[in-house]
Amino acid sequence: MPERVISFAQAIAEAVEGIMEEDPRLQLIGARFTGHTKSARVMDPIMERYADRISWPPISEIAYCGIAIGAAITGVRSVVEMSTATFSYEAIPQIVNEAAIVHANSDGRVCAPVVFHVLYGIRGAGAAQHSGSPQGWYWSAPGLQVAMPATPADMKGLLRYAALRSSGPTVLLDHQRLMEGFGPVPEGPFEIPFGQASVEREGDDATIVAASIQVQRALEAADVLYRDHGIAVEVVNLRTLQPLDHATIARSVKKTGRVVVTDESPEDAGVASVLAGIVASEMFDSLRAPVKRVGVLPVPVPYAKTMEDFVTPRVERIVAAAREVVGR
Amino acid sequence: MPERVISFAQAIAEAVEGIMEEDPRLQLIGARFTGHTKSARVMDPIMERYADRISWPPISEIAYCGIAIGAAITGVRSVVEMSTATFSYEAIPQIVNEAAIVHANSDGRVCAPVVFHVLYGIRGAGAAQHSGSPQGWYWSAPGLQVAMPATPADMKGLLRYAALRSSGPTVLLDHQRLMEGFGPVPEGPFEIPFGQASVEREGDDATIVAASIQVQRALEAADVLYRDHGIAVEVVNLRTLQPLDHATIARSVKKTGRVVVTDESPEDAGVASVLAGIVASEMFDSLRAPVKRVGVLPVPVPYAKTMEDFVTPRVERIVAAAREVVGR
Amino acid sequence: MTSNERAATLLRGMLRIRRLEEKLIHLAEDKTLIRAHYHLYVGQEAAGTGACSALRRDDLVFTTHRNHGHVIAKGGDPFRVIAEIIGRRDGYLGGRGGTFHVAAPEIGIPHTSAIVGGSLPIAAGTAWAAKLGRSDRVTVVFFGDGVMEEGVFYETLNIAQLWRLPILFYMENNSVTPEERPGRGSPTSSHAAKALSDIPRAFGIDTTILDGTRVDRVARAVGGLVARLRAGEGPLFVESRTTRWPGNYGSFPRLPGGDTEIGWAWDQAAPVEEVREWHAKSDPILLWARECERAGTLSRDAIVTIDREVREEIEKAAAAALASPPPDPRAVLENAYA
Amino acid sequence: MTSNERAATLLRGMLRIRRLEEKLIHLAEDKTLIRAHYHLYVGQEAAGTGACSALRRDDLVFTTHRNHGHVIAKGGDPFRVIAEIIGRRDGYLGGRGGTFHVAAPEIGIPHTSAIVGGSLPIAAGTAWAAKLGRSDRVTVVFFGDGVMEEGVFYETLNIAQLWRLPILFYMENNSVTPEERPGRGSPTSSHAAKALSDIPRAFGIDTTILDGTRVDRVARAVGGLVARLRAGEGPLFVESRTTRWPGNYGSFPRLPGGDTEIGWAWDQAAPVEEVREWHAKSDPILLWARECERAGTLSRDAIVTIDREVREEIEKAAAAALASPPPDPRAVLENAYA
Ligand SMILES: Cc1ncc(C[n+]2csc(CCOP(=O)(O)OP(=O)(O)O)c2C)c(N)n1
Ligand SMILES: Cc1ncc(C[n+]2csc(CCOP(=O)(O)OP(=O)(O)O)c2C)c(N)n1
Ligand SMILES: [Mg+2]
Ligand SMILES: [Mg+2]
Repeated sequence: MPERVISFAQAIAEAVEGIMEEDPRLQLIGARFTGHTKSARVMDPIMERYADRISWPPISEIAYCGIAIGAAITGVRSVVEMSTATFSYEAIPQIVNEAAIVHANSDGRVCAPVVFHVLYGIRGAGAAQHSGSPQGWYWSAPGLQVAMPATPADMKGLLRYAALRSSGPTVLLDHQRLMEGFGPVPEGPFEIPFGQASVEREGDDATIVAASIQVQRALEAADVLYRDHGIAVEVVNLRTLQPLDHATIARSVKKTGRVVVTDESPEDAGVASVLAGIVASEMFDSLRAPVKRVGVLPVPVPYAKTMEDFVTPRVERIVAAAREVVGR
Repeated sequence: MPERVISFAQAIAEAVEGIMEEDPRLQLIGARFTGHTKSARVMDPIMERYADRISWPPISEIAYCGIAIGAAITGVRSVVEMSTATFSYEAIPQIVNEAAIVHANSDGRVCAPVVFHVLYGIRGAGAAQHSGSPQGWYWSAPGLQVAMPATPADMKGLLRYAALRSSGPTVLLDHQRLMEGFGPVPEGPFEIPFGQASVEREGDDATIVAASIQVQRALEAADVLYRDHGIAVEVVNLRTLQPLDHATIARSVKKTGRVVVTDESPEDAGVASVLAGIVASEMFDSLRAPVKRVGVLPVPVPYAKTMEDFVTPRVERIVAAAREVVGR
Repeated sequence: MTSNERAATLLRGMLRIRRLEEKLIHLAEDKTLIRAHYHLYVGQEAAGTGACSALRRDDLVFTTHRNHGHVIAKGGDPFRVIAEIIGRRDGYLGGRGGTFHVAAPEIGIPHTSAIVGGSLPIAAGTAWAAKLGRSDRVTVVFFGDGVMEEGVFYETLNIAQLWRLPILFYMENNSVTPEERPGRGSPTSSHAAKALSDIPRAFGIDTTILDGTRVDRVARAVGGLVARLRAGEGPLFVESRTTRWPGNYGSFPRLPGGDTEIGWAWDQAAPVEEVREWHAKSDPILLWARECERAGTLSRDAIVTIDREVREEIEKAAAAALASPPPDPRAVLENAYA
Repeated sequence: MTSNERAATLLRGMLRIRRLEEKLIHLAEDKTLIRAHYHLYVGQEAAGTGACSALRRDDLVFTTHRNHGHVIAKGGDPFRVIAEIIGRRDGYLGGRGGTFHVAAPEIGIPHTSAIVGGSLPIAAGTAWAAKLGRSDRVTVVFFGDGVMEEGVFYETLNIAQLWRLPILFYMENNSVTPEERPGRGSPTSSHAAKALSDIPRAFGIDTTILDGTRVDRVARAVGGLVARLRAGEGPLFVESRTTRWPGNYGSFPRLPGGDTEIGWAWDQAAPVEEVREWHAKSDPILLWARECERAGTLSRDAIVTIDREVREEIEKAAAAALASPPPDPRAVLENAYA
């Protein structure tokens, strides 16, 4: 049977539809999951069908995130669609000081299963305030789970797991530039439990560790590396930063001994550096070359296309990094 | 001439007094720099002397941080004393979305030299909401400088540099448990420009990279390591995370080949991991053992002393990590 | 309940808070028991006790850094409250939360934030869930006047009113002089409104001003408000005014006049000067004891007996809490992620 | 200035914004020039133009994501504004900021935030600095009604009033029907207040409601308010009401009726139906043109001439902006840290 192929945006719609159907108490706060993209309209039918379970709050991020937390505490789950990731900064006191600690602080007695959905990263002309990448912050807020789907199937499976099965709060970061990408997605309901990375492409020469859009860029880079330089890289798609699948990374690093870590967050102190640190401390004995990081050049993201492209962790920069670790 | 020795808290008072004297337009927003410590009263004389240049704002972190930014833009510098670091989360939209980008976004035409002062970390019975360590977040917000003094002299010199000389915004993180520590501090005014680490102790066997309270713990660990295990560690005091003094770290790592990185932020995705990542990618060829990280165990910080001690990056954990990298 | 029973219940409820917190000040002399600053509810007991007396067990309550009194008022076990505050295994949160976070999920206090304003939207969320589930559970969120300086307050008020949530915003304005307690309110150094109650009213929220030192009036008023909430008339707002107890300035509470003596209800000159006027005009417990005696609902003897019983209860609770072991540190690793 | 000159200046100021923004819609057909969504000031020109006409060059202005009009009104150069919006080196910010962030430090617009509410406290900060420096510079912060949903709005209002800052909060309520523009205000789906102006009043801030489509009235009113600010009577608040232009719904502006024709001022039936009523009742430019003609301060010919001149000016500015090179990417590394 041929695999069914749909777009990332369609996978979001399917995932949202599925969870709304399965849990009749589940609420949406906001619902424009696909942002200012060509795929913006994909949510329209769902917004119509489930209008009575979608709330459109005022521009009050800290309040509506807290409301979702309170509802979750008393058994009503919600998915909060916050639009641009930088808007979630307004709600950090609720996300980090409250949602993250509810479970631990109650000695395990209370749960706050909320999904905070944001669109992060360099979307194109978003400039400094609409291109933020806070995944590293949320990862380092103990108690929060952090999911970053790379494929349409990831999206469907991770959102479903977060919204219906997980007992904890999750920040799910999507990238606008993934929306029109296609991939195989099973028709029926399925979940991808957190902490399970997938190897998207096998290779012996080097490992590229990535999540979200950087997986797609890594796969493109892998093609170029193989075609032009005879380098076979393995691409590890993390799917979730927290929990992190250390074992899958370690297995690959053991095989290749050479690692590129890449993430669309600031290169100096963002997720790529953290991952490099984990590799250096837990997988050092497998390493045969410096770990190379490819991230956003650590400057406020600029508007003009020339500048924006320059700071983006593009395919060419991944190719160059992989060539460096492999040494050819 | 014998060196003059004063406490960290006294150094804060001296630093604040010095900057208020030198720049007659400088404002303080809040002034309880020494927190809920034994040294709380050390600020009293300054609060009296400069009462007309100290504003006590309502509990409105996002607003008063923004006010300081606006004032800085039009030439009035201020130091904002925010008390506990977790309270600064309320102001992240202003600190990260505004202060950090003012300069870059204006193509270098406008400056916002503000100092945001916070008390971070595990102070003792602060529990989940009064023990936060956001240094990694601020570091990964491009445009912000991040200072973390370890000694009374650091404090005096770094605050003076940030408040009077720097053209950019700085988050200065102090640790309550440093307040009653003593150290030599020159009497007159002096500055410590950002990006200059200091080697607090020399040694050949391993390098400990740290800032703030972890420098003091590293020095204690160094004593134990030398006395009990014959291990001579070198302690690098970073002073600022942004800018980071890569050269001083690299020099030390080149000499020792073995590295422990430690910071009182979450161990999995905090500053220790970032530093480990930098070492692994920039100084790999010097490395002769896995980089060891010692951070806060990645859980919401608990209240009871037994639990709190357990999650703290204590001296014993640094000793154990150093012994591991050295292998004896 | 007869009016005598009611009088006794309210008195006992308030005394339980007072005696527990006085005990805490004594315990805090040992710095290993209470290691940092903490906040007491002394002087505000009538507010929490009166308001919670109008609630069902399954109603939800949210509180603040100043939470001990609310947890006791909602039915919390003094033993487990003290154990939490001194960081022991039998604390409501197993010693994880401590004084800043005392909560008691089993009696409707699921999560306590010590961040100024932190509880407000969460409380609106439990109210929203109740409304969605067509339940008549109400949520009461207690908070200080300082919360009105934080933006989250306004955002929450706005949504609560737009969505007509069954929530009572119970604001405790705890720095009001005795003379101003009945008045309209006056500007403070940290809020620009001429009266704080102008603010919820500008959002169209029905607002009641209460003398928060009068337990009976609080109980009756909140009873009426809760009935309106159950009938779908939320949100509602209360400004409850109390006068700060002299021991409650600065970060570390003191006992300037020693433990409260119940007899001061009739011997108003007895306390040391620093607290004399406060106990005479602003101590909700002594005010209530005096009122009950005058009204004949409780005799002096009955009052003294209740006080003795409560003191014994708290002594026992404290002893049991002190005997509770410190928590096993490794447990923190289990509950970090749900 | 004579009243004729004044009439011409206000008309020219508004037209400069309209023609520039119409041009942007045309430019945006080329997706490499404007690569994402952007916000236009069409329909609100009278507010920015009128208010800024009352300001000195050294007064400070803050704006929002919807900033083009304010920058032009404060005296911004159309060439540099367009260059910024299409990301070119000659833009006010060298192409770094783009449409979300257009600012012009040299004329008193130092930093533009596209975060809802982002500019408010910063504006209070420049007002604070002016007060500290005993300067009579004032700050005007323009913002949308949506900002009143964000907590930062309330915190800023409170401090501005407590500290008596020389700031004008100029709130542009841009979704009001023509009939409601002169009224008291009505509840919206996103704010609970019966009238938005009840809110600043609850903080004790003197508040004026203006029809933001009437440039002359705006200019006079703001002139008076600015004089009061210079005299130390701040803060002050304005609610300025306009009616949304049909091209301004959704994320990508359209030109449903083509470029505005100045002759529609007298030929109200001419526009296509979708925009006909809007141009007749709510277009501040056509309203002013009509008013000036009626009052005899500007003839039809004079009006047409001004329009032609402005169109030529904008065409030239756009051509120059298109000729400006893209910025050198490496420059971003220089200015990240001050
Ligand atoms: C966001 C935040 N800022 C500051 C603090 C520090 N803080 C704790 S209690 C308090 C005063 C609160 O006043 P109020 O709400 O009136 O409560 P009260 O203590 O009077 O009961 C402050 C500023 C905090 N906990 N959270
Ligand atoms: C903190 C934040 N949340 C959400 C947004 C997205 N956003 C941009 S404009 C806007 C509406 C603003 O409405 P209003 O203030 O009335 O301004 P208008 O667009 O009507 O001029 C929103 C929600 C944002 N920029 N910042
Ligand atoms: Mg108070
Ligand atoms: Mg609007």
